[in-house]
Amino acid sequence: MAGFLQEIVEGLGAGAIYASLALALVLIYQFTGIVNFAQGELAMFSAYIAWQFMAAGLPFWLALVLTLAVSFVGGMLIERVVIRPVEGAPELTVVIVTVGLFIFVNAAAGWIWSFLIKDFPNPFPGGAIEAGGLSLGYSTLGIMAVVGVVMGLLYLLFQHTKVGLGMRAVASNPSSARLVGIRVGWTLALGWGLAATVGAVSGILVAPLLFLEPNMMGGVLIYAFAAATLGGFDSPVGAVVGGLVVGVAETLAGAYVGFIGSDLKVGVPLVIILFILLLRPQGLFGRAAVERA
Amino acid sequence: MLEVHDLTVRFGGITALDSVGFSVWSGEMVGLIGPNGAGKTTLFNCLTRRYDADAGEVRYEEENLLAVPPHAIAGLGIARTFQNLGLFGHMSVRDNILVGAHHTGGAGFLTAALWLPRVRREEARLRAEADSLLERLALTEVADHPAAGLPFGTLKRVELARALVGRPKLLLLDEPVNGLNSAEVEEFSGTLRALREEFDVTVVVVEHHMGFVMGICDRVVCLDFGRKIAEGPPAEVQRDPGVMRAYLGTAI
Amino acid sequence: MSENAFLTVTDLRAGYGGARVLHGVSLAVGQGEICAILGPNGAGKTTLLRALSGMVRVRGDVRLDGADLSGRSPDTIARQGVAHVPEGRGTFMPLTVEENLRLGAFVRRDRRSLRGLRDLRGRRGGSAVDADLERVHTYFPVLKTRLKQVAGSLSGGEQQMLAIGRALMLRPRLLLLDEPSLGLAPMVTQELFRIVRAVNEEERTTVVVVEQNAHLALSIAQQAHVLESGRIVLSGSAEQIRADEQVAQSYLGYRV
Amino acid sequence: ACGGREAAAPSTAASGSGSGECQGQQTTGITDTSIKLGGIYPLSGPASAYGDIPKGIKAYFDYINAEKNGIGGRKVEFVVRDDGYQPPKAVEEARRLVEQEQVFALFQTLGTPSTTATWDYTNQQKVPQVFVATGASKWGSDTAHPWTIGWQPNYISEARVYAQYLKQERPDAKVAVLYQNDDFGKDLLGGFKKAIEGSKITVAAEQSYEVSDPSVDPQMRNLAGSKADVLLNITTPKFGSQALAADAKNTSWNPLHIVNNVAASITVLKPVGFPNVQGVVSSTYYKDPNDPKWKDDPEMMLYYAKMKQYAPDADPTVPYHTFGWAVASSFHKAMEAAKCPTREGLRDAMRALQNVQVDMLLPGVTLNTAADDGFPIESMQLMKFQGERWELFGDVIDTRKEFGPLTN
Amino acid sequence: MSGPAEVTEKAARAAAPTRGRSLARVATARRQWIVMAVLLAVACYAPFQLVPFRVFQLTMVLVYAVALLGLNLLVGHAGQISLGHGAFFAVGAYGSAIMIDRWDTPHLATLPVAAAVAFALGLALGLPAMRLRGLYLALVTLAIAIFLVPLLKRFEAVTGGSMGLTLGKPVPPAWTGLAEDQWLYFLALAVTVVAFLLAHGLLRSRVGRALHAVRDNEAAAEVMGVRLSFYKTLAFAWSAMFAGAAGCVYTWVIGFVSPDSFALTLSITLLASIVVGGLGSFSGPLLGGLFMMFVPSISQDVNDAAPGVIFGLLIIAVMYVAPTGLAGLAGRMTRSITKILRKE
Ligand SMILES: Nc1ncnc2c1ncn2[C@@H]1O[C@H](COP(=O)(O)OP(=O)(O)OP(=O)(O)O)[C@@H](O)[C@H]1O
Ligand SMILES: Nc1ncnc2c1ncn2[C@@H]1O[C@H](COP(=O)(O)OP(=O)(O)OP(=O)(O)O)[C@@H](O)[C@H]1O
Ligand SMILES: [Mg+2]
Ligand SMILES: [Mg+2]
Repeated sequence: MAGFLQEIVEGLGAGAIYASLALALVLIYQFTGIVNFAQGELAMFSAYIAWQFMAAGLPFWLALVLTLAVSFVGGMLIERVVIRPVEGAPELTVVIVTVGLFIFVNAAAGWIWSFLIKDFPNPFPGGAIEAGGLSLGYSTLGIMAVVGVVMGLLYLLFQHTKVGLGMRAVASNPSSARLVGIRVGWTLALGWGLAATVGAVSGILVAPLLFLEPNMMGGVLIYAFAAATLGGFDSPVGAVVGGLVVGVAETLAGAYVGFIGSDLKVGVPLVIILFILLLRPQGLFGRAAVERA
Repeated sequence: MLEVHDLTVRFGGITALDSVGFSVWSGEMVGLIGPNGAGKTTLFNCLTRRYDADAGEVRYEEENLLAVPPHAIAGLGIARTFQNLGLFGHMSVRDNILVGAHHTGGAGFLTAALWLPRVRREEARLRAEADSLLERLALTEVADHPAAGLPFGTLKRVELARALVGRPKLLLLDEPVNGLNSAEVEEFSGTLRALREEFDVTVVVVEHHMGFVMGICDRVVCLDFGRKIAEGPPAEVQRDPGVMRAYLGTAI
Repeated sequence: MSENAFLTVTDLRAGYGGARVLHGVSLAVGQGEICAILGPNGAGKTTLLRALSGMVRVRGDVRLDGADLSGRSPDTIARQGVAHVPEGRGTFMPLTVEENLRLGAFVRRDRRSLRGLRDLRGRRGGSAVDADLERVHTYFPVLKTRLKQVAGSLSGGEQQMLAIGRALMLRPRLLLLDEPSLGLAPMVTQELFRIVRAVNEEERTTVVVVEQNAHLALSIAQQAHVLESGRIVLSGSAEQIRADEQVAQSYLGYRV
Repeated sequence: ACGGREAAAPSTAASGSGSGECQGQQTTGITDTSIKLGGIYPLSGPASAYGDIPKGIKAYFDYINAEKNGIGGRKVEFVVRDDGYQPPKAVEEARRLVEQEQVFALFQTLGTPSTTATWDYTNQQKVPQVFVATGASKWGSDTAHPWTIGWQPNYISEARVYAQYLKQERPDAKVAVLYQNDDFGKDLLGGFKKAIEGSKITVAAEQSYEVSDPSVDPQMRNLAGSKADVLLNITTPKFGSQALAADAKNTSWNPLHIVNNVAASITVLKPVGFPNVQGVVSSTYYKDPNDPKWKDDPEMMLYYAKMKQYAPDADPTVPYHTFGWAVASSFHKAMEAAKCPTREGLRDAMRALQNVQVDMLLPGVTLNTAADDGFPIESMQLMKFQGERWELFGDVIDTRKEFGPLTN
Repeated sequence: MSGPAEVTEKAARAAAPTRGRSLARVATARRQWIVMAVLLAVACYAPFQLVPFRVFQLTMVLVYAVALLGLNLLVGHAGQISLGHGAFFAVGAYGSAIMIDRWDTPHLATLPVAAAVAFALGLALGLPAMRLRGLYLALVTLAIAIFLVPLLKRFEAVTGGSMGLTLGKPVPPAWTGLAEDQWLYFLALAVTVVAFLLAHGLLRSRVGRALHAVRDNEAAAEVMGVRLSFYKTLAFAWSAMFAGAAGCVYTWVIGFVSPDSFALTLSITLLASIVVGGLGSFSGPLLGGLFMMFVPSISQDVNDAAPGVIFGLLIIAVMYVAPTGLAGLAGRMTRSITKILRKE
């Protein structure tokens, strides 16, 4: 039993990682209505920036703050320079631009920092809380706390601020949003900036665990995508719950479903997601689109 | 031809239709009026199986309409237009209309891919029908134009053509003269009358344009808050105090 | 036409892509005036309003109270106090009715209008925006009962009311109405024009209204223009236009 | 550049430089003063880390071109193409190099899938495919592809080295295995299982991972559950680090950790933290540029000097560069040994290497091939991580001598 | 899927001349056929003029074009997103490879089977597609592409596991007098032409219109009698079938299949290529195939240190210049050229 609970704890830990990136995905979806394939790579790039700051001798927390700031500005710049020219083009065109961005950022990071892995300091202490045969690492706890805080902030942003209202308006109907006076361009840039910042948090959380290298976020992105889909692409709470469900399902499958084997375990969360989606096509926390002819 | 009994539809706390019942005889033209949000469009949506009824019954030519899957409605001879347009924006006007004849065609994936003579013949037939309707509704000029970007009034005609090309028996029109000026409304009434004769179609029309409704309908049903509050010949309904209070207001 | 017009449009040309729709439209509307635009289907009425609110690229000159609006983006123009009820309503489908209405006041300076801050502090009412929300509720009582409903599920007419309510939330200096009565029940249509009249009188809001119900439009307008194929073919005071033979035939035919 | 069809026809020694017994052999891509080689590596995509190898090779060739007048008077031109680790791309690039660039030989294709996808073609075209950068055993054991040959010790041999070591040190070890679910992981795991047959050593648990997995932590947890006393870590660099870190983090499970050569590079261990990887065992066959033992080794000094000179952007301490240097100098030796400066000559020289010394390889490790032996390097030496570097221990193990030739 | 810009542009284009439109239409149709015939003639002549390496490259372009044709059917015409089309491609490739490997099936005979297997898989996976939309559907297709790789590795006895299968190539019949590369090229060309003809027939008929209707407005389409589930599922299946056929030809050309050849990158590249080529357009798949084949090598010619940097930038650049794809750009260019020519 303790073993089982321990697996769940571990699964939650992994899930929190996926959730951290899923939050960034959900954020940008809320702002712009597109899925950003480059989100993971931007997070990785932010982690490199943090690494570079630390390599230059800055202490971790200062490097963190600077990285978040740089990521925010960088995200806005990307929107202005890369996304703006295709604004108003068909949705898939924008999505493919983010695919191009993915390839570009990945290669650029390899070019600048090489593909060799780098270690990244863990902001959380190494130990673990032991209780009732369960062990809960401080690192896991720390990640969960950060993810929880980010989720809460995003929830407040979406639901309880004017900016949040404006950005949901932009995502749902850009031309009407303009008519009521929303600066759509700035709102989108802001969205990219914020998403890049949340992504940077994710990258900095992930890097100490998976080691920093240009392909670090590739696998995470897929699980984050799964998490966001499961939770519903329009809900930060959903992203987190989705991430945790995916993490736990994956871990339990790997641990207990022996006949499947570790090679096919990836199928288990996918099947679960498919099943849930068939019951709730808009995801667990998503709002069903109301369509009236 | 169409019998609606005790039809009820609820959305959460809102009762959009509340035990509505009425009948439509073959060949008739029935006007459906009522304040905004009375449930007129919802009724249409029920008839075309876009919404599920919570209670009640709908019989269409002795068939239980509520048991028919949505895509089979067209095959039964029921066609409709949409209140705020339901066109296929990227498709040309002609193709939009051809989709209206979808249920009369028989080409499947394989036969179409092989472009069999059968398919070719069918295609030619459909195109001829569509072209004659385009002509009738003065749409030939814009036949190859994508639907998106055309003026609202034109699009309303495209919708009408699309509904008619499948040679329906029952035509449901949701605010067809919306956005037309009075001359255009008059012209539209004339066209509709003629088409009705020619296609031998029964019509139920939702419209807030009283001049149009009173001028063209044989009978009028008035809904309010999902309930039927009046039914009868246009002139009678127009004088009905309930209808006046809920819908028409004082001076018209 | 007033000498010191509030809104002046000179030789306005506009279109979509390569297709020109407006071929040099000029008009002037005085402050606090109501101006009706009539015209057949496809004449370019909608395009004219879109040009005024910056939704389509224009050539020519548009001035609002002296300020040049031509070539400005819609949000800049909205900030100048121009509210537009667009053709097709422009509802924010996934948002609630209340959110839709509050978005109308997005550019107003009452920072209290931040829906969130108010909710966070547990305060209700009090701000000017809240007062305006109340006002819209009295205009369109249906909306009040639907505040938390997703706007996309409203009936056609209800969405139309919502679009008008949203525009009023701005307390605009210039109100552009594109077929506001579209899909509204007769009673509401009459009420609507009473409201427009009232807003116009109380706040000296200038109004440009495109409307097929020419009777009603002309009954509240001071001046009117008839647009055909992208050109103004007839202008005058509301009475003059009403008296015109041609207009009577095309636009006033149905006297119900 | 679309020349006529005849441009693709191989030139032969009749019109080229060869004579005598070399008459009639292929001389495409080689003249008296030049030799053109082509290599295919993943410069983009998930395996891009290996893209460092050609930098070492290029540095070597630049050096001998500039200072040693090339290989036997022939300046080497080395064309590198990217296949993104995708087999169809590798086929395309191989054909580009052979048909359009008209290279003399393919010098290295990286990865088993890419090499497998191309070797039918190269053998059909009779183009040498030399020293491919993969340790699959088929390059040496397959008789239908005489034009292709490997270089590094094959994975099965490496597995034998570990099995041998365990038989001595932990004769009744229970082994947990983490392996990459591809040819590399399976070859090594299979070889290991075969090598421990008949001994008391057992495989207590095995877990695989896909290269697309974000992390091997779950696998490591499952392995920890087996309480095995040896962990065989068959991974590529990133996952190697993750596994080492996971092992270090788990204080209640302390198996003997054997990490395979692919992931034994110092660049893998360093991020994990040297205190965390003390006592880890691996094996190698070429000199580690980080090992102070070689500080005064002439070859290593030359390497550092020439890397600085000819590849100033590349970090010489990265073992991939050293690998590239070693394989390039191996090619140098093989080419010099060729009787004919022709493709056939190279092919034959490849399978007649006898005790060829390559200075970047460990002392005692030599290149040895024969008509029935297609494995140039079959010797490895065990090493243990101590302090900040690998310490070699024991003798060089010649797996061919110890275990006999590989049979498929 | 629709952007306002696109609509406006199309509208503007079509709005200009109205009179004599049907005449113009006939003329355009005839011109299209002439263009096609010329293209085909060039395509038949090319392999005798090019070095085998180029012929091989063109063969791969055709292979990709067939796969993209399928994807275009699904994404461009039916409006459903697939992030996992590489899986269908892989199924066709493996289907063919296994038949050749195990039963020595003649190469050509594997084509219908491979296509049928992919069709069946598409049909099975099209079922959830009935209920899911947009992103949610995209995830499911993505999952398929991810899951396929370990699955192929698992059934080693049949698939050859991670080592894959190596196969012989089809031998050109003696009477043709063709070299192997040329023969392969003509096989691919034949498959491409047939695939394009099939797709063309499909799209100009009632079926194509139904797909477009589903893409533009599901609710209205259903009222017109279009059975959404049927059309979505079959669009999936047909799209998979084309991808499967392409995969089969791929096996003939490359002679080697392995799980790594069909990783997720393939699926993403396919999607990117069809968007770059031009969604919903006739020439989009071909242009996409050219892009997929040639742009990565161009990228490394420009910067061999980090080809990905250039490749990523090129994708972005193409989308700037041609937001509706290369096909749209090509169309715009021909139109402006004819306009200029007419003026003179
Ligand atoms: N999907 C839905 N979810 C929630 N409420 C709905 C939904 N569809 C309709 N309603 C509500 O049901 C009521 C009836 O709507 P309906 O569209 O039938 O009105 P209507 O009579 O057509 O009005 P109008 O004349 O304005 O078009 C409205 O109040 C609307 O808000
Ligand atoms: N988005 C668009 N893209 C391209 N052309 C358009 C677009 N919108 C309108 N048009 C064209 O502009 C012309 C004028 O249209 P507009 O909508 O301004 O007319 P209108 O007078 O408002 O007509 P209605 O009474 O039908 O609303 C029409 O010919 C139409 O085809
Ligand atoms: Mg309605
Ligand atoms: Mg209009």
